Amino acid sequence: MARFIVIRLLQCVVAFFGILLITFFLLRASGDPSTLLASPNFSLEQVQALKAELGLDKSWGEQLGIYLNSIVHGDFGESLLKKKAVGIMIGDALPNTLKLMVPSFVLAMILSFILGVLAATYRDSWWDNLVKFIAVLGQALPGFWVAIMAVLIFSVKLEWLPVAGMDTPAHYILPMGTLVFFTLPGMMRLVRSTMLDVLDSEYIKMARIKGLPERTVIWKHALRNALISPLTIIGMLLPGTVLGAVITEQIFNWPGMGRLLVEATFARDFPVVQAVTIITAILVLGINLLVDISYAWVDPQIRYQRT
Amino acid sequence: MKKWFLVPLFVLLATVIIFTGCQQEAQTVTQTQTQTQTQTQTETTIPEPWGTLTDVAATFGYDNFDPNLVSSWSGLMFQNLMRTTAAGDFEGDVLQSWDLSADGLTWTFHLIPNNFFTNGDPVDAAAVKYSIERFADSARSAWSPYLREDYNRVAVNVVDSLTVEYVTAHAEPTLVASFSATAIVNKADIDRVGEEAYFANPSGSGPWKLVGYSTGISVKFEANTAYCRANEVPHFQFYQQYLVPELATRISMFKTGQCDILGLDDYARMKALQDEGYPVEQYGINGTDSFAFQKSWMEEAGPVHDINIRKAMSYSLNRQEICDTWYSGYAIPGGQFFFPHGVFGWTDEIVADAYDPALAEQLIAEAGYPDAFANPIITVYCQASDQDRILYYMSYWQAVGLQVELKVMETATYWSYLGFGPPPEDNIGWIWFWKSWSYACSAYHCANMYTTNGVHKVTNDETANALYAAVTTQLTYEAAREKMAEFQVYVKGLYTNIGVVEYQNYFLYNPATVGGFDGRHTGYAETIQGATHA
Amino acid sequence: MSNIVLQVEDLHTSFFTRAGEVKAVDGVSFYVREGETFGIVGESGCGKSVTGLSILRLLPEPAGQVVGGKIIMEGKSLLELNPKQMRAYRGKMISMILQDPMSSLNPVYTIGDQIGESVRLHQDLPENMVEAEVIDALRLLRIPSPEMRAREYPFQLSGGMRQRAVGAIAMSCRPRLLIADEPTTALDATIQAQYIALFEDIQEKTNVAIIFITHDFGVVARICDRVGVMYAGKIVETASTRDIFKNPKHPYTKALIQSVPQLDKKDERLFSIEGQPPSLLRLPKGCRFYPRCTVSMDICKEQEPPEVKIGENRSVSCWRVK
Amino acid sequence: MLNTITTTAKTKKKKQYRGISRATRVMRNLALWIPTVVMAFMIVLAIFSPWIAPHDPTVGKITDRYLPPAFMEGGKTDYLLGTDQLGRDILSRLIYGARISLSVSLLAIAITASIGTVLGIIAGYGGGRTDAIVMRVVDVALSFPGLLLAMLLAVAIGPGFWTVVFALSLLGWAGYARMIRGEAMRLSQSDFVAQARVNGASGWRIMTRHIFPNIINSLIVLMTLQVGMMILAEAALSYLGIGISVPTPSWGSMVSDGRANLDNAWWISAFPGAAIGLVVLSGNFLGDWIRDKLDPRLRQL
Amino acid sequence: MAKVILEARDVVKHYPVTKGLLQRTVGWVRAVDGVSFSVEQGKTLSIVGESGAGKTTVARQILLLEKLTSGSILFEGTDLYKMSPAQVKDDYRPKVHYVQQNPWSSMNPRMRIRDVVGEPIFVNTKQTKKTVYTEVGKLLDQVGIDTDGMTRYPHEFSGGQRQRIAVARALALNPTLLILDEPVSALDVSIRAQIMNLFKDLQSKFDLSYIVIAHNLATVRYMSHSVAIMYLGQLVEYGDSEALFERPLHPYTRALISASQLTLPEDSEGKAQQIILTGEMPSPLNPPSGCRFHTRCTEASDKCSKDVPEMRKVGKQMVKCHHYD
Repeated sequence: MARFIVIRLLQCVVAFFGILLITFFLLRASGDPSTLLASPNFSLEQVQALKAELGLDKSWGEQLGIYLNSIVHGDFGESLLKKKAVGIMIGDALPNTLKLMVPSFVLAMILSFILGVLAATYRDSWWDNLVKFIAVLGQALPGFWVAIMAVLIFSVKLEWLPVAGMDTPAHYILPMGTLVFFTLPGMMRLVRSTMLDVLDSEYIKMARIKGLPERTVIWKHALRNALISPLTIIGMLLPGTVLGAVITEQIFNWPGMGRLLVEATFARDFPVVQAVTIITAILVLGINLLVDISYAWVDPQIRYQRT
Repeated sequence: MKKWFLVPLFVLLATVIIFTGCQQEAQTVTQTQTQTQTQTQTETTIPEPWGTLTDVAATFGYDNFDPNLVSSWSGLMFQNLMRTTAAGDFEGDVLQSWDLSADGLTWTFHLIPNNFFTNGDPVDAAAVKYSIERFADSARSAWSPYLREDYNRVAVNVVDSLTVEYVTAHAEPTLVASFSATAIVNKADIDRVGEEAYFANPSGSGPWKLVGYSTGISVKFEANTAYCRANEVPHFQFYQQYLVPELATRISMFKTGQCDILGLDDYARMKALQDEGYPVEQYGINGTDSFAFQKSWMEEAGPVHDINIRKAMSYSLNRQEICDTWYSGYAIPGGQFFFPHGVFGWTDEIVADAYDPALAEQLIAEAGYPDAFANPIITVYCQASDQDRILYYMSYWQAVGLQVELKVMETATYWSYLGFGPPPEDNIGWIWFWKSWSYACSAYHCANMYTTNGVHKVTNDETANALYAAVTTQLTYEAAREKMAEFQVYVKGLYTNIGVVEYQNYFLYNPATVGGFDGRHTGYAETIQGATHA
Repeated sequence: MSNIVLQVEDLHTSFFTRAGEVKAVDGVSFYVREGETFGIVGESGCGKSVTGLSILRLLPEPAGQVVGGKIIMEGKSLLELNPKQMRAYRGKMISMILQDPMSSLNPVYTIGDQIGESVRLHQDLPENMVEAEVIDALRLLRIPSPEMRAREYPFQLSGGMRQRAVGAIAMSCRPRLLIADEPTTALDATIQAQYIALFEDIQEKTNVAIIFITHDFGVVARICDRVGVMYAGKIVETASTRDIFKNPKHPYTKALIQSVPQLDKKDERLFSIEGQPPSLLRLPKGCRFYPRCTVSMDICKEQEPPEVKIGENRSVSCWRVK
Repeated sequence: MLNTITTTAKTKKKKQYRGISRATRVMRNLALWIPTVVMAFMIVLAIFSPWIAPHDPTVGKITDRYLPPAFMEGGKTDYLLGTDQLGRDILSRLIYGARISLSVSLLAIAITASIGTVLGIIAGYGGGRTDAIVMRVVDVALSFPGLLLAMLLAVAIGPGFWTVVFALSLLGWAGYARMIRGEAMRLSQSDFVAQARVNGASGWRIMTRHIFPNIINSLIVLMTLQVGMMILAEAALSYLGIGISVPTPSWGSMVSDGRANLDNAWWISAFPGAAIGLVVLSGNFLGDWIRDKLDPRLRQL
Repeated sequence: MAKVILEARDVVKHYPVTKGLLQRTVGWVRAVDGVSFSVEQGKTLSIVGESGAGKTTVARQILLLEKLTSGSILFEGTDLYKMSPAQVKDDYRPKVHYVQQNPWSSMNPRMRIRDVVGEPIFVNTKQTKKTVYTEVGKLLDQVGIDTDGMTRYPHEFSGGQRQRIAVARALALNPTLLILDEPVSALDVSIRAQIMNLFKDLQSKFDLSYIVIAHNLATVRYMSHSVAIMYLGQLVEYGDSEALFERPLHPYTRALISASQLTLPEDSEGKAQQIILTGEMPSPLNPPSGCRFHTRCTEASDKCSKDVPEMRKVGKQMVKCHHYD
């Protein structure tokens, strides 16, 4: 187990630096932020001065060195655009994103497991068809469109929920619903099909032979085994959820990392984009690691073999 | 290892996160201001401000509270040296009056007495001198070229606590425009806490003071009841603006009453909402919608090197139809760049070109288009947000036989191509659209546009240079204004910059909370300032 | 003669597939007594496993359905029980061992968990007693160091031990009837021998009735008291094991026994049955074995042979047997 | 007595079951034919759009802007599905949009699938170090927030058709590689590959003749299911302003364009939205059907 | 004496067992541990053992699908593992073929039968498709498959037919040696006899040599000329088939034979009681000291647990047991 975790950690570190480098160079290839910051009336000299001030006149290699050095010291630099410490900006935005994403993700997982399992259990029933329909619908509609429709229906038309903001629990309903809508269908489908495979297995037959009630067969014997392959997918879903978060934050005016990222990318606010990427990468990699470790919890074979 | 307890634990965790999140205040700036500004307000008859006016914005001007860096909102918190009037003239803001010496070299500013910053410091000559010099510092100001020492300034002198003298090397009456952009910051406070702390929590002398700000989320101002113009103290106690990037969300917020003010770029939507019963309020001076030709004087520019083609592009536009359709009637045909009605140097001689497709076709034929050109395709560049409008304009050009193609650029690239810095590619002959909410004084923008030294590289014309030099060397403001008009008429004739329309600026407001706007309408901030209760 | 534990009469089980109705079990009758082992022998796809699942009513619904016949266990008709009553029978009264020991154990629970679950379900016992019962079940199957094994996961056991663990689950509530579906097929020869000896021992101790489903005549010879030979959904011959081996009546039984290579006989050529078993979707009109039969007559082609009883314990379905 | 009971049970059950089965059969047939027809229809639209579309999709008549569909009050028969903010015909844009949206998604799928398949087979068959290296790269790609990459790309090389295709490809290849590698690994340990090696077949022959043909099923299923995903991803990119740029209409950008007008001119985004939905649904159903037909083991894709 | 086709000398296969972060090798799985045997032209050698005994590893080593840890395998006198790749391709591959246990997995489901059977010809020779297909037709004819089936896919055939096709493929290049890995154990009882007869017929027709890997002694007796019994990576008994079955020497062989006998319990009264071994085969990671079988042997003495027995010739057999010292 320790070996496994160490190897995964090493892989994460490699992946992390890969991501860091790709971002660093792509960003610099994407253009020069000094042109954005400069007023249209600046002279060429002024622009050069600004560049020098921002450290953008150095070669990419030098810039990378400086950057890596400051990262090691925990310093994400200062936003070019907002003249504010990136650490503080991330500190403001990250909790907001987590507040939205964590419960949505957990909710989506729980719902997808419950719905997926029920659909598999009552295969071909109206319930199964309903679940399949929701899954297919969820995969067929553009997410932002659904979000805006939700606003128009629940906020504008019915006036049940606030449109945007994050002040009260009611503000969480629509964005969370949207995020759940992003993740739920795919997950639900997967749980359903894994569950179907598991239900076909011999040990489920054996559990029934024991005379166990269906409830126990499903929720004790089948589900635990059906958890394994959706767990792998959770890791793969995460980067996709980032997209969901960006769109959700944009529409529901949620001041999180997604919005920060979009704004900063278009403004070529290098330090901010890099910091957001780093944080996202750490989150994604970290959660992937957790997922890997949680296999061990679900599947004793892995737990024991890797000891 | 007991396992199932993890699931409820997870749920619990999620719930805790949600609720702690909800309880946390969205504000990050906590204002602990000393309330010392009561002495001037003894004889006031104005009712205490109350209530909150909520506004939404697509982009924020509040990333930084240094008025020299971000000028669009500075009128909320800071007074300027001078300010514009609705007619396009200038009056004092922190000034009671000013004099210009007969030789046109010395400006004497007389400050309003008993004017205080919101922290109680007086608005005195030292603060004004510091603010002017700070504004002139190129490192600190976006607009500093106008006041920079090497341009024209000789000295800024403090005469007494309420008088400041500004001396120039040669006469430049158009400096009033710069003065009107010079925000007065609190030098004493900066000396006390340092620039960084000051601009995180600034004290100005404007009608509002900052009470809360969270980066990229919202900003909140409270009415400054000690504002030096008692009759201009806001009726609302708070003015809060949220950053909402998504238009659909902004409209929804407005319709559900989550915000009281809604500004829109989309005039059709505005018209529709107006028809639904939401009133609109016009503010400020008209904006201009125009397009420019980069380096059109160069041979390689292709078709647009030929003035006939450029003229044809103007004559083929049906400006009235554009006003009626795209702008839903909230615009009038316009003829010049940065020259809407009422600005410095406006003259009635500048008339928008009439819609004359026959003339356009004739001009095109005269230019020998398309056969005379190796590459007859005219390329138009724009940002994604403008693409629909440009596409529409292009349809007029296509209708008279011009071959046009559109290239959409991401905003950052667009600006970087547009004049400063070494462009990634040589942008000769390309067409750029400018949609600008214009400044009260267009002189400097014109200089940048039309003179050889200008950064935008549209015109390279000696006569234009000479005419502009004549403007800046007049002794009086009135004379300069006349020269400016002359210059403008001339540069319009160059067709290197073609105006399409002058659009009017409006916002919608919620009649349930806002009764109207009784203040000055010279700009967005000034209009909002006068919002009355319903 | 001891009591009949289970009687199956004219059982018909079909699978309704897109291609049509597959008559997997087409009129099977047999019985099994207390302490007796009844073997069902046949080649793959002849319906022997389906027979076992039909008794437990665990066919893969909705495709597989018992469409006719009676299954009577000690006077109760199992087909008439409601699902809850049926569940009470499963594990407690009737149990089953499946072929593949690896896949019939749930990989994520320990052996002890899986046995204990059955014990808890059917016997109202305090928790410490449950543990004792679990150990007891493991001992019954002669699993060495049962206390330790109970805490292990299936993948930590060898194939033979796994199959014993499955046996322990099946026997944990001391059922009256055990259906063993090819329990030795996946095991090695010497382990197989161990397992069969173990079964005989268990049967002696618990007097359980066993239905032993297999395709292996060697296993049949060792453990079964009586045998039913199944071919294409039907039992073509039922007899005591001795009679089946020494005096097979049905041509299929004869051919099968002849074609099994035996250690003590070394012929130059093995006897072989030509052709393939028929598809259950398209059964021949007459005798199912007719197309492969070397002694067929005209009537075999036209009419299905009736089941003819010869003596008390023996029946054959063949026109040649009168 | 027992007999009568069982026989009634028998007939009842049979009838019931057959009823379900017929209904299911009809459903299954529909589940094949409707998506096939939809897909075929869309492809025809895409190929023949210049001949089918009644109007120029890029040029509108500004005086006819925001017209509702013909069947609504105020609609003109000239514009069956109404017009957008520039007075362009929604129907024509929809027809041309099929061209862009389908070609973007098909191209992206072709690219992702080829890269993923080649790498997957090499890693899965090669094993050892090759496998380790390829899979580490895949891990990095999978944990990279793809959206960020797409945004950076759009910023770096400017938005446009190829940017979108490229960005979508970058988002997708790793998933393919991972899946194909698993399949290839399973296959390279299969008996018939061992047999081929005994026969003296070269690595190239084994990969192309033995492994690849056995992967095609999974590949086709995955590719079919991805048609929809890609179109949706393109829509998401359009929403963020990094999609296909106008005037070329893509369904995604059309939905995105009309989003602010959902409450007063719903038709601008609703029709392209419906088209996306239809194609995604068809892709899914078709993928499901092909999978059931070819290889039910792939249920988890 | 007939010509020796293949000879294995002291063949060993050890797999490393690694542990820890640095993949330290902490032990070796002794899958095959010093196995020697030879196969003569036109004869059958059967290697019998239970799962884990290492018999399949030996087969895979002969087929070059697995590397040798030590020892050598000589094919017609040449050391296989010293052949150049070109030699292997030209001189070895065409002569040795493989029939696997499971006819469902041993054929590429995406290939037509004619390509399945023709693959060895396509790979190893440069003939036109047409001639290859004619050849395939002849081959199918030999194994009793209708040549109409040539264009069909493997899944359209039953298990027995597929095994026949597999045999046809193995015969494609006129090999001298076939490795049959449990060739009938996946088939139904009534089909097994057909296939076993086929093997016998082909052997006499083409003078083929077989190495049969099996766990079922009954099958082996019918087919083989000599038998090698494997236990835990080693040969415990090896020799002439007749002699071995008549007079099994090693206790393990006796147990195996006993377990495979088709006898009714009541008939066995007169003969020796059935031998039922206790325990299971130990892990090849830590094989027992001394005689590897001593943990399960009913006749084991102290010596068996201490000293490793030597292979000894007893009559026509070789046996590795202290009882014959």
